[in-house]
Amino acid sequence: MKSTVKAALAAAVSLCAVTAAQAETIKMAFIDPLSGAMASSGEPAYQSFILAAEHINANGGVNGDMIEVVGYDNKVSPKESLVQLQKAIDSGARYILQGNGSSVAAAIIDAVNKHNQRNPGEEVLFFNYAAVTPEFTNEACSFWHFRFDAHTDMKMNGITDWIAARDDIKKVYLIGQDYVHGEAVAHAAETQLAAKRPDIEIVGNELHPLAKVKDFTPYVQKIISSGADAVITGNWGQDMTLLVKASADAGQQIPYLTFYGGSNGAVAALGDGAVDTLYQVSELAANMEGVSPEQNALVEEYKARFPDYDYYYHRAFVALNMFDAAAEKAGSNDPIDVAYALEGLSIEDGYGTATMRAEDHQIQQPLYITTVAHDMTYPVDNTDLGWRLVEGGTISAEAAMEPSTCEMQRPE
Amino acid sequence: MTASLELTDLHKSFGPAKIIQGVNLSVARGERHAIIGPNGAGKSTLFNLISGRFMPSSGEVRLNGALISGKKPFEINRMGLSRSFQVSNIFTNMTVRENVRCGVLHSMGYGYSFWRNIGNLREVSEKTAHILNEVGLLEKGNTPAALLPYADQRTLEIAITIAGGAEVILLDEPTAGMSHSETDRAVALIEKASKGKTLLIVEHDMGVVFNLADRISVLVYGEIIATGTPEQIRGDARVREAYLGEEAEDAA
Amino acid sequence: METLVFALLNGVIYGLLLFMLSSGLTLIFSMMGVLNFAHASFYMLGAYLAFTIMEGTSFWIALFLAPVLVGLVGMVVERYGLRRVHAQGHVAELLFTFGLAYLIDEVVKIFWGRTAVNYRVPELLDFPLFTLYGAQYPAYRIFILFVAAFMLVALWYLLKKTRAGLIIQAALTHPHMVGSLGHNVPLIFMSVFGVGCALAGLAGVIGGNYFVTDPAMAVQMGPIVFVVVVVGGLGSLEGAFVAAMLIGLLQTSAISINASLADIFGFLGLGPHTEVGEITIASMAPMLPFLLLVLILMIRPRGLMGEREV
Amino acid sequence: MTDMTATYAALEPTRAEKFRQRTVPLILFAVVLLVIPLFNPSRSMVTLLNHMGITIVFALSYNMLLGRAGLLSFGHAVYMGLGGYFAVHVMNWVAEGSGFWGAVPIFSMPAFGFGAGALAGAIIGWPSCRRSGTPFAMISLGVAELVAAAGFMFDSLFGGEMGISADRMGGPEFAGLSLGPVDEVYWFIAFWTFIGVLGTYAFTRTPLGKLSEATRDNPERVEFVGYNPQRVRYLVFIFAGAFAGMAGGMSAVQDEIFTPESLSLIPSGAILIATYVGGIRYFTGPIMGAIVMTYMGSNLSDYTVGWLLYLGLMFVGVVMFLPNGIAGIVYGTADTLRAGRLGEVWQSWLLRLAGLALIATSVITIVEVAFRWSEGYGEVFEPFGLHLGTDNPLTWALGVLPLVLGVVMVMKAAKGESK
Repeated sequence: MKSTVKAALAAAVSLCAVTAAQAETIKMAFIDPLSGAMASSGEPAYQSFILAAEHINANGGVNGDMIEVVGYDNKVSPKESLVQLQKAIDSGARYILQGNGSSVAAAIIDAVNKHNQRNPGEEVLFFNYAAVTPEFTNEACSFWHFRFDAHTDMKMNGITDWIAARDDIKKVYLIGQDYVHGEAVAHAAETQLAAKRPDIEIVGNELHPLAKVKDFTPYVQKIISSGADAVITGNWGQDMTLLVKASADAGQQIPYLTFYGGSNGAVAALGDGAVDTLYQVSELAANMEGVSPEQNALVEEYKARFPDYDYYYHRAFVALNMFDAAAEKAGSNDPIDVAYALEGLSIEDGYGTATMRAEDHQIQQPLYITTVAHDMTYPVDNTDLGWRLVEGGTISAEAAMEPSTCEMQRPE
Repeated sequence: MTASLELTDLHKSFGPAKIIQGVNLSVARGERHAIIGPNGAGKSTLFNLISGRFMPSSGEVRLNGALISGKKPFEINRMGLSRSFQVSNIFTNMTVRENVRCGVLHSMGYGYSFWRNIGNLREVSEKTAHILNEVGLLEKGNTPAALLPYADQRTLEIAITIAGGAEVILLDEPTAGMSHSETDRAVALIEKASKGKTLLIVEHDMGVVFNLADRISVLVYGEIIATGTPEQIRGDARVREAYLGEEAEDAA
Repeated sequence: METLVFALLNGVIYGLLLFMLSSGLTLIFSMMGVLNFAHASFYMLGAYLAFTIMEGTSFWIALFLAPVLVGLVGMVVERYGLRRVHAQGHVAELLFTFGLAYLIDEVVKIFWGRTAVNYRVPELLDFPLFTLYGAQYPAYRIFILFVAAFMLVALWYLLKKTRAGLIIQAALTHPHMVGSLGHNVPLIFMSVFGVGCALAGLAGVIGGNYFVTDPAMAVQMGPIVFVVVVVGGLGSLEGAFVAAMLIGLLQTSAISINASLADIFGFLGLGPHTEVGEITIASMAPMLPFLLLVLILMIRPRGLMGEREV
Repeated sequence: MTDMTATYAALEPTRAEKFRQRTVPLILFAVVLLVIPLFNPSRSMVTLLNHMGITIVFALSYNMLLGRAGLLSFGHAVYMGLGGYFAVHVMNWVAEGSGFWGAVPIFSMPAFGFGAGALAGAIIGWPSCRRSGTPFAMISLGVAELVAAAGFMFDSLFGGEMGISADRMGGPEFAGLSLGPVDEVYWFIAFWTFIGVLGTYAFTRTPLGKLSEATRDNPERVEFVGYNPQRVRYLVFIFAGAFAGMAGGMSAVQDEIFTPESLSLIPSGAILIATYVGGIRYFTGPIMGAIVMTYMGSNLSDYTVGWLLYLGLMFVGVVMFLPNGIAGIVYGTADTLRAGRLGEVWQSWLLRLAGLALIATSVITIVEVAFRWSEGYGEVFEPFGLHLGTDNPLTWALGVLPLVLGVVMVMKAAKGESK
């Protein structure tokens, strides 16, 4: 297996060298944290985009042109992102890739809208690969923004569908960070559970301050006392890891359904405590059956190239593949043409069909509920633990779908 | 006529240590009054009580009849009492001119003003120049205070004290550490500067004290054991016994 | 009842960890006047070193070796860094440690990566000790209790019963006196800084696997340590202990209170659906220490049991 | 008497001196601001310049506290943030355009920020300024934590995580500037930066400004010349908050968004570093610091992932060896040149420069190799065609030898100079 990857890589590199000479480059600016503490989420995504671009380039590029992904370090600050955005645009980038932090995404959407309005003929598209605030494809939707990740309500659909099918779950506890995202998650969980399983009791709805709690044991105690059968949380970073760790320490054995359980380092930090406790909803399930060998080869190639990280940002590959398909369909690499071609476009993807919905520029794709288990083909965090698809964990694109209130304003 | 400065049954203790034990003192307007006493008698503490640095444990301090004990130092200063310090207490990062100017500002009515250019305040400049001239530091006006020789720093200390034009001036050992000629100059300056004002001075140099003071009080262990003209004090047996005798011998 | 018991149990453990972390800073701050911003970074260093030592040998060796190493690093920092800056005053010293915290963060990321490392509780202690109200109580927490108690006793013995301790104690309350008594002040400063850092390192060894060992752990703990030291009072280890316990209990018990501001101040006309009224005590729990910090500094600047003002 | 006034007058700077020392630098600064657009900077350069302008005003306001009043604050971003938030809200009211707000030009936003910053300073400063020194620093830290937490709690005021955005193109135009393109925003920023520099400089010339320095040096003596040091600090604090708020208003127009993290400890720490690195003893120090740190903060990351480490090393280096910061070097060099002492010192200067270059060589080698090793992609640091892997003995040689040699040279230079 390894040798084939190497051969493919060598071929790709040589092909790049040949074609790059005549072709123009399509500059894509990756604006996300590449230094400091948050780089652990920016860096693997950056590498994913680079690898995805290499694959596309190796296959002849986009309409013969080569993609170049350039990293711009925004230090997760919205203001710094605007400086980097201007630098990117000045250097000729017409496609912006970003995902870490809804605050940054909101700032970029706003800035891109204003830029495109103030500088006609120099339009810029924003491919959002991870900022999940529903507004971006609802009331705040923009023609220039495309989201390649399911938003909060869609992911919650995945979680609540799975819970709805589990008759043994009668009581659910909601816990989240005390800010927009945490509130949105709690609200979505409440309304969806009420609709899908009115008999389920929400035994707790707790918001704790963002990134300030060091010991989650008291919260876990409250969860235990409530008799909950499952916990839903939108927590990320330390707030997620510490919460699940405190639960494991208390010997609690109920599912913690998370959005960000798969983020870098979480499994390493939790160890065996994560097994059958930490659940996540995402667009990939690396260890499920029936995945194409090409996709598995990609997962292996990623690990070989970037040993510190795991194949997690599948949507980076989806985003660039869709871009490639749209540009080929439009026969142009111009952002406006690409944007129109992206609307309604479908591609066959490693884990199912992905469609870019025209009305709100929100990707529609199957979601998977996975949990941590031993002896997986593709373990993560350099441990022996990996993500296993749980029973009933496949959520079809239709089931995950959410209506949109977007009133898209299209140019001309 | 009310006394310029009047202390009534003043007490101060730090925990169990009673430093000032019932001091009564009245200083008339225009009087030059010296306080002498052995080390640790509480002279500096007394100054700190009068100037508001410390709060008295009990008793009263009155300035021109108005109660000032319990007030903050800056309030007392605004009521017309200014003091100097035993250890030079100047603004070391500023020039001599700026030091004196800080002392002048408030009395000229420029409280916390932030809408005026300090360089354009003519009266302030004139007053500053006047004070600098009076103390003989005019030539050194642009020298950073930290670079002044010791005696000049002491002079500057006095200059800042008198700059605000206070009617009652407290000087805490103004000539400490000075040479003979420097002391003579300082005494001359003090005489000139305290003309028409009330002066309360703590001093170790008996020559200075007997030269300068109209009246003298002797403070021993927190109590005033005698008050009188220099002649009376010189002749007072208790004073001789408690304090002056040894000092006089030392001086001789 | 059960919330109360758990709040107490966890509050005490958290408080003890806080005390282990802050006792070193209290020593350093009281004696040298240096409010060491990098103190939590030494805590982090302790955890990471313990992780590496544990990989090669065992947890028990790490428990002793890691704090010693952290202490040595601290001594080097004092000798070649702080001492040089000392002449420029406390602000410069504070800024030096502020920059040092940046540097330690970056260096840790170079050596151990940007994400959490797999620093585990040793097998020997990895079992539930008892079950209380349906929740297991891990044995490791009791171990933390023992280590903290041991440290407390050792520190007490060192300070009250040894000659070195007497000098340090004198220096805690009257830092200017030590030099005039003819002691080698630079050496004392270096040792105290080293010991203070070692104590933080020990807290790191213990806390790193209780919480998570990752590059954010220093930033997370940093400000709260100041709160403990300032609230406890200058020169007072007892004060630091009381403050650490107070904050530990305050935070853990406030979390269990679901009441919102509207419930409490409803009689003033605060509606339950207003933005202020919706805030619950639980969600404010982590803010309470900072509120305490500001209040203490304003009302009682020498802290709970301090000998003199900050 | 006339003799005395004459002598005193001689002490004061003459008209020509005042003009040369105070007016000329301001004119030069204005000229620089006017001339920059002639070089046709790219839009990203203009964006960077605009941020520099904002940071200059912010840093100057911070130095009113740290340098002039001796107050170390860990929460100065609170005032810039609150000023900026207020300006963003005003911009949205302007966009709605009804009544009074319809007539307000966006150009005037920094004035609104100034007011809001002053108000915030007046409210928060009341309890904080009763203490100085370390207690003040700790109070500012606690207040910053509390305000930052509140920023995430009150969505209607702070817009939650995503903050509040606005459009700078609303409202009546001022001076023919639509403020749409970034080069038009440049004129807006240039104008207000000049006002900020002028304002903070003028403040140092007022009685209150002088008193704040006096209070820094000797708060006790200030009390005995009739001033309440708490009051002095409080008033300075309000002004510092006001100018920080003004910078916030500038930022609101430039970036058209404010988010709660602009209230947090991170920007507060950044402005502390920028000001200190620039040099807190000089009025122009914070300006230099703001320019250098803004540039490095935005562009150093283009060249190396280790930029934070370099920044940290630089800061620690400045604290340890250059307490007067960049301005200290600039003025020190200028003084030496003016005094015609170049002949005496050029050898030790040269030695020191060479030593520093050697130290830099080693530090860069170590940092770059370490970061590449740490990432584990198998990338190798290859400066000037050298292949510096971890297994290459040349790497170790470059990491150690120049460092040792450089330190020796710098120490020798220092010895030579002190002689």
